[in-house]
Amino acid sequence: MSESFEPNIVAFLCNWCSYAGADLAGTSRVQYPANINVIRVMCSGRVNPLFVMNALQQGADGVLVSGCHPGDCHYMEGNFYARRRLGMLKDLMEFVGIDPRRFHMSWVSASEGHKWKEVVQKTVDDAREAGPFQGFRRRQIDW
Amino acid sequence: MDLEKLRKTAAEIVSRDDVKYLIGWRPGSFGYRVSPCFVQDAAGAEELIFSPLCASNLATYLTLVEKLPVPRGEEPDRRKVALLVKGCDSRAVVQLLVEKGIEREQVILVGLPCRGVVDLNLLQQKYPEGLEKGELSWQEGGFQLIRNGETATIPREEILAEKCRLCRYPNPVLSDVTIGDPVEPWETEADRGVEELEQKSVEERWDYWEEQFSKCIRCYSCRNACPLCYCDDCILDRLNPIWINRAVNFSENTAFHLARAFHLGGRCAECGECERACPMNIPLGKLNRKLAKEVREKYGYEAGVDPEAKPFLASYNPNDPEEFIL
Amino acid sequence: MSAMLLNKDQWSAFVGKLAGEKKVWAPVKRGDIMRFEPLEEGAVPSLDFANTTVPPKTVVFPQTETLYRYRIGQAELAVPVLEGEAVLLGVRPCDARAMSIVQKLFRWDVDDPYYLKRREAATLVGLACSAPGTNCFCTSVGGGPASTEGLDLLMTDLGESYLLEALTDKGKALLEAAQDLLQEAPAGAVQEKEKVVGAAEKAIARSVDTTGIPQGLPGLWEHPLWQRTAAGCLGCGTCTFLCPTCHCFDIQDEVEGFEGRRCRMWDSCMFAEYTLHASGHNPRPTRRERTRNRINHKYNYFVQKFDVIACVGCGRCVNLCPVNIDLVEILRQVKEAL
Amino acid sequence: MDNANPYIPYMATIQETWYETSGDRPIKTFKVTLDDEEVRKNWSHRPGQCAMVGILGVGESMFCISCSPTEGDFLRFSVMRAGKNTQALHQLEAGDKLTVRGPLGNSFPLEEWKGKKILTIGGGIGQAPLRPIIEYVKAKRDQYAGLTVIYGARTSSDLCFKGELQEMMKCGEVCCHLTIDVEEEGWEHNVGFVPQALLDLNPSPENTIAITCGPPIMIRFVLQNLKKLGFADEQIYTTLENRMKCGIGKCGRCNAGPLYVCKDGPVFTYAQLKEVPEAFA
Repeated sequence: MSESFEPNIVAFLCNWCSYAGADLAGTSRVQYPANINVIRVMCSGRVNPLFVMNALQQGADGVLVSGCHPGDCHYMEGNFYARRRLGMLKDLMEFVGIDPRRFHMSWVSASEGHKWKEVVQKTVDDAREAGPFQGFRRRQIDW
Repeated sequence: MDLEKLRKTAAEIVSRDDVKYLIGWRPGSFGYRVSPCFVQDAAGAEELIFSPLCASNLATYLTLVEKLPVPRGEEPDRRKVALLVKGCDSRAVVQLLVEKGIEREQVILVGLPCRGVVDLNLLQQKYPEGLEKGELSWQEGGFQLIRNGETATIPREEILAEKCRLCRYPNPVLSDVTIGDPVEPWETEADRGVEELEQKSVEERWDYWEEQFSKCIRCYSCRNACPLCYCDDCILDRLNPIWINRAVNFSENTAFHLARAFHLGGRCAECGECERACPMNIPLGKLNRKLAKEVREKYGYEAGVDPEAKPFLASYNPNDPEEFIL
Repeated sequence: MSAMLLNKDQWSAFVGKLAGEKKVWAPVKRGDIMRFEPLEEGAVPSLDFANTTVPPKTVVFPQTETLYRYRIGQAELAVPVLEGEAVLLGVRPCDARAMSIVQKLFRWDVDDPYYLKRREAATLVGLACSAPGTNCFCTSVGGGPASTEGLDLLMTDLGESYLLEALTDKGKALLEAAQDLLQEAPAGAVQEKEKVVGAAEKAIARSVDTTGIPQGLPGLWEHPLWQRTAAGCLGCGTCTFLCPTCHCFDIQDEVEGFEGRRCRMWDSCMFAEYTLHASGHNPRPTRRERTRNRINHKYNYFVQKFDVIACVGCGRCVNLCPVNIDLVEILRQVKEAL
Repeated sequence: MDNANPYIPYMATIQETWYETSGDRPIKTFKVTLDDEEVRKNWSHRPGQCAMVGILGVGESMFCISCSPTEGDFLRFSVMRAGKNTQALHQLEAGDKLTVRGPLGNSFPLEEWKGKKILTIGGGIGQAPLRPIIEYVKAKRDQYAGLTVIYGARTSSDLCFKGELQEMMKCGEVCCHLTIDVEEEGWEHNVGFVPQALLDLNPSPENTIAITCGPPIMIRFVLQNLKKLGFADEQIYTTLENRMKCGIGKCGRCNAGPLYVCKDGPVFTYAQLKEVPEAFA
């Protein structure tokens, strides 16, 4: 992969923790890569696996889902469901040959601006290593 | 297999006033084919068979029936449906009960301990299918084929369906009546299909599935044949929003197959109907079995075994594994 | 120049010659299934098959076809340029006949430019059947193992060589282009072909007497046979998607960012969504109505409109139905009920 | 319609929109002109014909053209919000672009009907295809022996073209009977179902053509009552709608028995339909 490749990352952040954490990172002037396109959802449990697949189909090179730490969910248990669901999606995607570096999940609380930076850095680095994800793009194929 | 007893039991069941019909198998129109049959009366029960050719899972028909609005002034038909079930079929029924897709009082299950059904493709390769009907039965160590008055013995491992090699529940896990003696579960082999793929690199796996998914014509027979694909409002039929475009190309096909497999994650009864129904011979079972395996190994959950269980994705354990989380 | 012999060791040279001039589509095996694909360079197709799993209709009526592209917010529509001429190698006579049947509909009143352009650009090289499949019943619906309808050139396997008979100008042009590989067919060759075809015709085991079915079907509208047949039906689209004469399609808009296209893709009358009104009303609410419509469309409606049964007896729907819904058996029951 | 490629639509601009009815399934009317001057000049449609109206990026649906060519060189469509396309259509306002493909299908044989009395019987959104007849006959009043309109809906707020119809009643040029299903405060016209209103009116079948359109159940009873009144099969016309995609008889889905609604119809006589069991399904 050429050095200049900048991956396109779609991040689904829960409203109560991770979005606030990313916000904190911003207000504390923590520098993190600008490859992230944030979509705010009310809870990580809201993330339908189809969201992830659609992001990849429409041109994302990597997807990140981030929510509250287990036990801290604003809705008590949403992230527990998300953990099962997306863990399974990760297994499935890996099995059909989608690079596991393209999909990450993290717990970032509202106070973890610095953790947010690390998570983003890792997601972007991984996606950069994995390279542009051409195979699955809608428009690349028979459009 | 005691066909006499099966037919007699079936005749008794359908004669009851509170039973609508019994769903079973009867010989098909040619070759090795077997048709589903809807027995309405005692006489119809004479057609029923149970043989290694009865691969189809009849639990599909429990949820396939269209629910039309009941005309004003009429009572909905609340009569029971009776069903012949093998081990894997009964798991599908249990999973339907877990999800409250059907009610226990709605169904009568006639359990049939099963020694494994055959893969039609393998059988056809060995003994090409003609118009004349072939009868297959279990015998010690394999199957016996009777066709045109000739008898042939086929070793079990040559034509046994893949799902049956891996079967851990040859006896129905739930039934009201059981016909025949329970079968001794056999030593299951390792799931070579899944393991071989797991050992490959990510790129190799992608290439493999690219070839498979490119074949797909999106006839949705895998969805329709699946006893657990019964959503009234399937994402594939929805026009707003369209999650997966109707266009048939590798991208949409992959999205479709991922969604299909995912929607069966933690639910699949491993009856192999998707794979059997696929006219393009896409190995869909591998996707389902991979997920079932992960769910079993990581979460200690197995679908369609315990009618009192909670659905896998609608429950959680605070200690679920989370190594993959950053 | 109408009947020529091609020795089998010249087969690869013959294919190479065709491929040099036009895009050649031929049956390709993918795992257990067979379908028509553009021939890769240097590849030599094998003609050893009963019939392809996917009919060659895919070449002239692709499963997904872009009607035009556009950009959201702009008024220009870009119509894709259709590919040039193509040769379809090894088309079975039933599939070729299906194309000429479907063409009647695509020509009806308003021409369908996409289908007709592709169809006109295609040269169909047929392959007469010498070993029909188990569920073939083409002779019952007006076809035969060497039916020439829709074909430009018919090949017959005579053991050592192929007999090539040009049927149209397009077929003649192909023969002329490959002239140096061919020899004039000796007088006995045609008789030999008749023998092969005659044997094939005898080998067709399934049959159905269609007389009276088109006229009789309306009278069986409420007959219990439809309920009986549909009870076991899964409602999947296998029978229709893989039918060489099924031609129904859906038109949908697909958008990516600001780029969009309106495209058409195969649809199946076996799907509930096919006739569903936006109001929620469905004129064909259950599989019973949908099964009845499938049979009626092929054996009654199409006959009323175009005077030909829209079924060529290829047997695909019978072979591939996962629950053994057997068209021949349905027709037998229809006949019985008349 | 573009003869070389019937799938290519014309671009059109919405001139004016207004709501006919409110409620959870409101009906909105669009007045549309075609963008290309050449096309606009050559466009000619007849009452009863349909057009595929679409939005690029959303999709196309079939609607009847609810204006008569005698009204001017614009098109009108009255659209009930029901599915994906109509939802998107309802969000459009004057100045927005549409695609229009048509005119499609056959039409009411208004030339043949000259000298006859015309009776239209409509229900709900079913009045939309009848409106062009009314307008056409109104414009050529001297060529027809009479015009009677029966129109009903569930409530008074579900009646389309109410203003126009009341106007017509007021000046007395058309014999117009409005009816709603249930009694309502301030409603001064009939109450009851359309088929009953037809019986009450008791029109003579002599030299009359009856045209009906509405929900399938209403059509079924109207047909019964028309027969009771002595109308012959050939005197009764109706216009059908089914899900459509191509509009030119190719895509296969709109068939009612052997008839393609888009190509053989949408206008049929009862004589044609009574042998088709699927027609009013």
